[in-house]
Amino acid sequence: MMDEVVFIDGNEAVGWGALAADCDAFFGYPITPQNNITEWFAKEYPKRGRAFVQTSSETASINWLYGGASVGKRVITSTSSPGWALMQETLSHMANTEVPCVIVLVQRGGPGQGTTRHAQMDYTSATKGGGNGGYKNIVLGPYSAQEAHDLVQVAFYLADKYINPVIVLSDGIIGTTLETVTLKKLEFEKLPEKDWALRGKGRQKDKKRRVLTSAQGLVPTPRNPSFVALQNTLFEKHSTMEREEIRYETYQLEDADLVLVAYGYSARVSMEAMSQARGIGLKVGMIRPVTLWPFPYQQVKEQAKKGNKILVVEDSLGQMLMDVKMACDDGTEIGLVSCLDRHEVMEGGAIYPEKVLDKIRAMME
Amino acid sequence: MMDEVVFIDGNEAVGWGALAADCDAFFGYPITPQNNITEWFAKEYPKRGRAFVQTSSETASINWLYGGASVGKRVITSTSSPGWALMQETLSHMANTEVPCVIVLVQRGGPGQGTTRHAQMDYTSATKGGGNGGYKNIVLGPYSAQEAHDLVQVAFYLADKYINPVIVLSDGIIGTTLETVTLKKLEFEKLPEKDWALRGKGRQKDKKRRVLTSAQGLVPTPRNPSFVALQNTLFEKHSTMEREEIRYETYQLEDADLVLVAYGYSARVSMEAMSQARGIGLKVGMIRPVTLWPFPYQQVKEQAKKGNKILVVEDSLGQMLMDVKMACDDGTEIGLVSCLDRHEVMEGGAIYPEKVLDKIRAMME
Amino acid sequence: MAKGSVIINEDFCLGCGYCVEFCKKKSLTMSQDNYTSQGLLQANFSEPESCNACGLCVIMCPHFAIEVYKVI
Amino acid sequence: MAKGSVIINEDFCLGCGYCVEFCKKKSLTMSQDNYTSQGLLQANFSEPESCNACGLCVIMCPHFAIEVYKVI
Amino acid sequence: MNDNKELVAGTPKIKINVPVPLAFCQGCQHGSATRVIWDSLEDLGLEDRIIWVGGVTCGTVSAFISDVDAIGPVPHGRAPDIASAMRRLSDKETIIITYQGDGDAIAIGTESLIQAAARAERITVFMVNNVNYGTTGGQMAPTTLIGQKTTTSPTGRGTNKEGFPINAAELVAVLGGTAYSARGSLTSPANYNKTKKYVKKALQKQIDDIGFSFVEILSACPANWGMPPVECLKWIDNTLTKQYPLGEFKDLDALV
Amino acid sequence: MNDNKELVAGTPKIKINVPVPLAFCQGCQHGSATRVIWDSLEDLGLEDRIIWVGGVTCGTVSAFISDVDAIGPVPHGRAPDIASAMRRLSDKETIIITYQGDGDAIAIGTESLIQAAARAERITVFMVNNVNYGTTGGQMAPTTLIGQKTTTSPTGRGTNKEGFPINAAELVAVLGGTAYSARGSLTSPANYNKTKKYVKKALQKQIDDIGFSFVEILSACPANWGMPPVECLKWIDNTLTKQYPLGEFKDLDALV
Amino acid sequence: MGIERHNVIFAGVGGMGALTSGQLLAKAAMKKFKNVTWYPNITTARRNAPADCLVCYSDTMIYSQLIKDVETAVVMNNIQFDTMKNRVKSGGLLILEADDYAENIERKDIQVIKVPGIKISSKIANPRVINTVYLGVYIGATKTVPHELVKTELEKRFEGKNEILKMNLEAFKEGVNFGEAA
Amino acid sequence: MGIERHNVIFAGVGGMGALTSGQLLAKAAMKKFKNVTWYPNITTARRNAPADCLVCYSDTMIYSQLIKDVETAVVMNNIQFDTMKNRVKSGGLLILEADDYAENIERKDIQVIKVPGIKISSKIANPRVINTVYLGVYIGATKTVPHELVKTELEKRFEGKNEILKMNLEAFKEGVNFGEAA
Ligand SMILES: Cc1ncc(C[n+]2csc(CCOP(=O)(O)OP(=O)(O)O)c2C)c(N)n1
Ligand SMILES: Cc1ncc(C[n+]2csc(CCOP(=O)(O)OP(=O)(O)O)c2C)c(N)n1
Ligand code: SF4
Ligand code: SF4
Ligand code: SF4
Ligand code: SF4
Repeated sequence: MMDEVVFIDGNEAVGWGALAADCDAFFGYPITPQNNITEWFAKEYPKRGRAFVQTSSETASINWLYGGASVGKRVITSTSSPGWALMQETLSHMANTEVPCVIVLVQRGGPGQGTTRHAQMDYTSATKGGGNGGYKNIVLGPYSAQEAHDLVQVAFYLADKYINPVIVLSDGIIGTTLETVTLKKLEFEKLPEKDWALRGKGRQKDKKRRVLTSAQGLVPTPRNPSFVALQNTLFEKHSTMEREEIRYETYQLEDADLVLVAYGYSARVSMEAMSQARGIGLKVGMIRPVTLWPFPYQQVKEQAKKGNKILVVEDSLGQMLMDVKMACDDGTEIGLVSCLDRHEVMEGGAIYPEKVLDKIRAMME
Repeated sequence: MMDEVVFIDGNEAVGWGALAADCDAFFGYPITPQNNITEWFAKEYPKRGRAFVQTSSETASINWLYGGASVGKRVITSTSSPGWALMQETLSHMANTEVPCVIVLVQRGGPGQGTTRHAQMDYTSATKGGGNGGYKNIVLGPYSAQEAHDLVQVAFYLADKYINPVIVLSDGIIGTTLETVTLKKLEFEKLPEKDWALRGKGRQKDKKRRVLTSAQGLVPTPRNPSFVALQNTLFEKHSTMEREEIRYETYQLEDADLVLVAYGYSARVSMEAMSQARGIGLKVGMIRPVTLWPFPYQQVKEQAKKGNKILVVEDSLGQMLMDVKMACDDGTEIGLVSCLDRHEVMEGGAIYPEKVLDKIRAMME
Repeated sequence: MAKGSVIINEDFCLGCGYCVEFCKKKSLTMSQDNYTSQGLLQANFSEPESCNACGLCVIMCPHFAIEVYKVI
Repeated sequence: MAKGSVIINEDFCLGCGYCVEFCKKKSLTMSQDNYTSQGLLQANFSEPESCNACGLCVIMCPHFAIEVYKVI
Repeated sequence: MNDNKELVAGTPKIKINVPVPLAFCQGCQHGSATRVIWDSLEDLGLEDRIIWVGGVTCGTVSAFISDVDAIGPVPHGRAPDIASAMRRLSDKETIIITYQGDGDAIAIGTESLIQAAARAERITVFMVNNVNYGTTGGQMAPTTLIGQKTTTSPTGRGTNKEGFPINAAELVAVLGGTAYSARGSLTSPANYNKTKKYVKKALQKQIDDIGFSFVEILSACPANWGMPPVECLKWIDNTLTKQYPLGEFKDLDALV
Repeated sequence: MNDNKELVAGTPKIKINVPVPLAFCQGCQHGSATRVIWDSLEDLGLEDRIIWVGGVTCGTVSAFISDVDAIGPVPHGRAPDIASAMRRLSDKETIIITYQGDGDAIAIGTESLIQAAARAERITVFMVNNVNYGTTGGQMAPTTLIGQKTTTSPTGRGTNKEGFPINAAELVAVLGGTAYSARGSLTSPANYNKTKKYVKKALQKQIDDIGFSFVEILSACPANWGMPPVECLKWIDNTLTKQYPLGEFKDLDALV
Repeated sequence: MGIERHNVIFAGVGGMGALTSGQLLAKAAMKKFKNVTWYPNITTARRNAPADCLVCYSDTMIYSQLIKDVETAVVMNNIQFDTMKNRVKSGGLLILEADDYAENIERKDIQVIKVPGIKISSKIANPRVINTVYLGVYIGATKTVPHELVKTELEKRFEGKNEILKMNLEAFKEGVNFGEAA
Repeated sequence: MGIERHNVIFAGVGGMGALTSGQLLAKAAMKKFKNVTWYPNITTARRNAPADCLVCYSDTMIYSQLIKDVETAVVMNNIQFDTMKNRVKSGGLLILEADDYAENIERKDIQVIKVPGIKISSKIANPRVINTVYLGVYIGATKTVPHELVKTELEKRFEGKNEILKMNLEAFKEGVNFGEAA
């Protein structure tokens, strides 16, 4: 499959990415707009001797991930917003137990049952909230099918590196747009063996039992003999991620007076608007966070400090906006193009480049 | 029961508060450290002709709330952190449907199964994250059994006023401390009748059917004919809450050089430390947010603008800290006393006033 | 025996053929040129003479496209 | 018939009485003065003579407090 | 309409007039399942005091086109919980029903359904069984037949990996709080009428305050079965009812 | 110890040595339920290739004191999901068991348990049934007897509001993927040994790759039943087994 | 236009094949252009409801697969007409069903081609091939993609279904002819 | 001390009654003080594990129900000794079991009362009343709450259980006597 160019959507790209990452199993439950991820795995995995199981619910899915991760396998699920909400308890368990997994969240309109179409309304629950206990997880936001394919591989690497869940935050537009994608296996640093995984005591190298628990600190574990020790471990882990794993792309910042900040599908829309703005002589640049957590605060802050205006584009009521505000001081002029700026009021409506350009002009002229 | 003084804990205070608010039903599932809330309702509600049902899970509980709210009744549940995580999907549904309820969350150590003891580790998921779709809900943080009793009543009022879920964010220490409480029924402005509630078409005043949906905007509803209309409604609702419902208390701010910010049990601990600090001549004041969302940004910002130092005290890895940082500019000196500062490393450990005082001294001397 | 008259709502009929299948009197047939906007052939009340207003086509129609009248 | 010897671990015995109840040989009794730290009376191997090392007390003890030996 | 014409059969009054066809595929029997409930409600005169809880299924739309108080889509699988709460907080005259799909009711909704049955909750659950997940495009359901191909069992459901179909009506009958459980189909006027009898009986159990009641309705999903509609009905009769026999599985006048 | 003494019965080797008594109340039979599993594992020689999945129950601690690979507490009620994933991703030699309470398995865990049984998942579920929620202080469980008082049914469980007890072993037996289902007690050496036979048989079904296996174990919870321990055993024999008869409910050599 | 960059919307109702036409075009365009995107716009109710797709193809990077004002809109059904008529940018092309829109289109800044799609398709076979007719018209009128490339895609799609392929090839040809003539 | 304000920890293991003693004290204190708090510190495993409670009573507002350095600690069992011995503030009082701690306590800045609690309670009835003995000692030694108020609470608690009440009243009296004499 290597280096083959195919025409697939951002959902199928997840499947190929997982395969390239040597993911052992997919466990998932149908939900629009990501059904063809599940269907991809149903079709492609069993014939390759890998595991596909359709679970009985998303609560089940995430628990299957927990089980699969505990025996040391690479496991993935995908879902959309309502299913994501159902995964919060066990996600939190996995963070406490310190086991890795990858969850692909193809966002749809919300809250609640919402629509079955695209949106970007789970940014906050993916990056800040979610389950109980204040754990953190890296969140990667692909803006194309190609990047979905690539970031799924990055996600597996980071999950194993930090022994922690990683979220790939896609959306209904990235997920359903067919695009040209080059399938390729990315290379990463070698990771240590999963010596902590369960396999039956007699199969452990040292013939000693392994114990995993989602109550680390309550039940003393080798790694964390006490509750405060666990909190220290988590804090250290979060701090390391914040220090080392920030990923982002910048575009035409050199001479920019206004900087767009956007991820996922709205990054695409924003780039189009940026190009149009440049076409009419407006000096617009852009920062595209690739890790939504940890967020590139420093990069945004630098732009704000320069006196540049910031325009956040996101298909929600303003969630990433909070991060941008945190990066900036009081004086910075921050604009927002939100889901209220969709060109069309029904569920299929989206933010179009034209709307972003309007707002750029309003802020710059 | 009116104006009786009793010696009860912050959990039972929830029960008496709900009764004073004329709450019709409690639906809940056992979990430490709030089991005696469930048990209180089991004992007190049926004999008063009100409904108590022990559900089969927290996922069930929140759906029972959804059903009860939909027929226009005042309904409450209580839980602790893992159960809270399981409620996110339906909570989001209720926000979209626009129905009211009260959820009492007695926080315990996390993440995951965590401990069965106190903590303050669900601040973020209660105030920012949680379910899908970026809805918001008012979050009230009692710091005593008395306030738990009072705020439950406030919660019902606000839930009905905004037709939106309201969270009472307690913790294992507030929940289990016995204190003297004056039982009293609080008075509120009269609320309109619940004309939207389901009761059988023939019982509606106008004999016309009522339809409730968690897919407002997908399915056109009288209130929100389109998805963007729904988003506008939610945005307006959130904005109104942010404008009108911020509650907080301040202590000795007049001459303060350092301002403590804390809620719940750590507010108690902080007040003790403040009093000790004043005793040795340190000018310490305090802001205690009562609504954790909407957060009193303005009040904190004012203190920061004055050049005061800020010390956040919370039994987590720093969650409210994020709100405080958002309120302050880069220059403000912000300190944190966190769960890493617990005096004792096992699950029973807590932040003691002495630790807060140490940090105050370190920042001021 | 009662005589019946069937009205098929062209906006609703999706041409599943259930009515035709269960009409014992063969009063209904699938049209060969009456398409829905999706390109589906619709049902026709082609043999009014045989219809006895039994109404079975109505309960078989999943799309609420049929009304049956007794001609008095 | 074999002769048995029962050792009751005082740190583990919580005095539930199951062993006493199911000892057919009446070799075990509840002590009247041997308390656990919770103030619970513990079991006693009071009639060693009658014990036949059947081991039933062991499988009835939920607290893993008993070991039975055959005296050779 | 016409003076010398008398309407003998048409659309139940309870159906709200909409200018477009319902959002069902050609030959989808969600419309018929809805009709059989509508007919029963009209017969029993319950329109004014019923609350309709719509699960997450292609048939959710039935909640919106019924001229009764309604809610839906409620969280996937959780309609029995919601209906139960309504039951506890409404007067005895109020009738609470749920309309669910098979995936909704007996996959993600297993706990909600089984527990409501055990609790003898005085509600009526209608489960429309089309042996797959229609809404999301025809994935395997817990009800999918052994050997049946779906988008997530592309080579046919095997028992070794995908396990065995769940017979919901029989399973629900096992629970102590169930007063009534039956399974019907809509493949002919005769079956339609038999199913209607089940539906009315189930509602009557609730009216009479006896216990939990449940009716499973086999329903064609031509879009995902990949067969022309009329063939679907034959497949139900000849194949599906082998796994899912029609009939009543429990019918009590009082719980024991 | 002593040269002229030979150990005939003691603590299973699989138990990890800890200096303090296990965190069980006086007379709690979680210890005995754990022992009966340990004894069986030792008899079958499975210590080296078993993974123990501990649910959320007073008996979670058994996972930690067993000298085998283990995980727990897993999310409440979800042990069968977790075990299933392990099953799919481990070799056939690996044996996966769950140790759950009745509240864990058949309240919040209903979906997880029923679906694993339907899927014929090659795992073994042990459900220790003490007819209440022990860990949280003795609340009503789905298994609580009619009339039984608990902290959340203070006047006794009534069928009208609280519904009927769920007989898990019989219910699980209904599912197509279940190869084995039984219920035992530990109220006497004889019952202990019978239960041990059930436990071994259940494990054997997994070893032989036949299907899902389940053993329900009745267990005394003196702390919450408010009876002295020895009385608890009598109450199990005389009262509890009326609702929960002991025996085997399904025992297949191959699934049909 | 400088660098070559195209975008077109195919609009119809569910089942009409607008999405299929777009995909056929996209796949054909891949042979000639470096970047292609195909974005489907379908409502939740995938039945009897509007469905359209937006195809972009270009030699430079396609920033946004979404764009409000398109070069060309192919509107196969009147349900979509009101939404689509304003999405064609000035100087663009609007292709629509002649039977549905006998009256004049107000906009004078765009080119309009009215296609008797129902008639053409019914003549060949039945209305089910109408989408292929429209695809032909688009190709014939714009010539942005060589029609052989599209033919190849049709052949791939209906491989083994000779009857249907034949109908579609004919429909496509008729469409191309109509488009070239327009 | 100025305004009257007290705090005390009762520490034991689960089942010993340390929490009960604290509650009895708290309820009695309510009759005399405006504000009272009782905070239980119990681990997850409520069996065989340390359990203690912290009681504060005061005429002014009690800011924190948690405090590290307490006026008095009543340590009924050696499991808790190591944790508690450093929590008594300078000038405070430590009450502990004589049988457990024959040796000397290092701290010289606090008052220490060693109680032969097991002996006293076993003499009266059995070790189950040991907590009441300790409550008596605390009251006898500190006199912060009149012993009649505590007696009233004991009577309420064991209402209808005459045998048990009698044992506890005696244990309490013995404790008070011991405390007063210390
Ligand atoms: C939590 C959640 N997960 C998944 C979905 C997506 N979803 C919608 S309907 C459906 C299945 C419906 O199947 P069934 O109940 O059999 O009804 P049918 O559509 O076949 O009538 C699913 C999985 C959802 N809405 N919510
Ligand atoms: C999501 C969640 N809800 C609730 C709890 C609290 N909880 C812990 S154990 C338990 C019930 C245990 O009862 P059972 O399964 O019968 O086992 P037992 O303790 O009686 O052995 C509950 C409700 C939890 N840990 N997680
Ligand atoms: S049953 Fe109804 S939808 Fe089907 S062909 Fe007849 S009239 Fe048309
Ligand atoms: S059975 Fe065990 S714990 Fe119970 S009394 Fe006997 S030795 Fe002690
Ligand atoms: S997908 Fe199936 S169930 Fe859904 S509307 Fe179409 S035919 Fe009906
Ligand atoms: S509460 Fe019951 S189940 Fe739990 S340890 Fe105590 S006796 Fe055992």
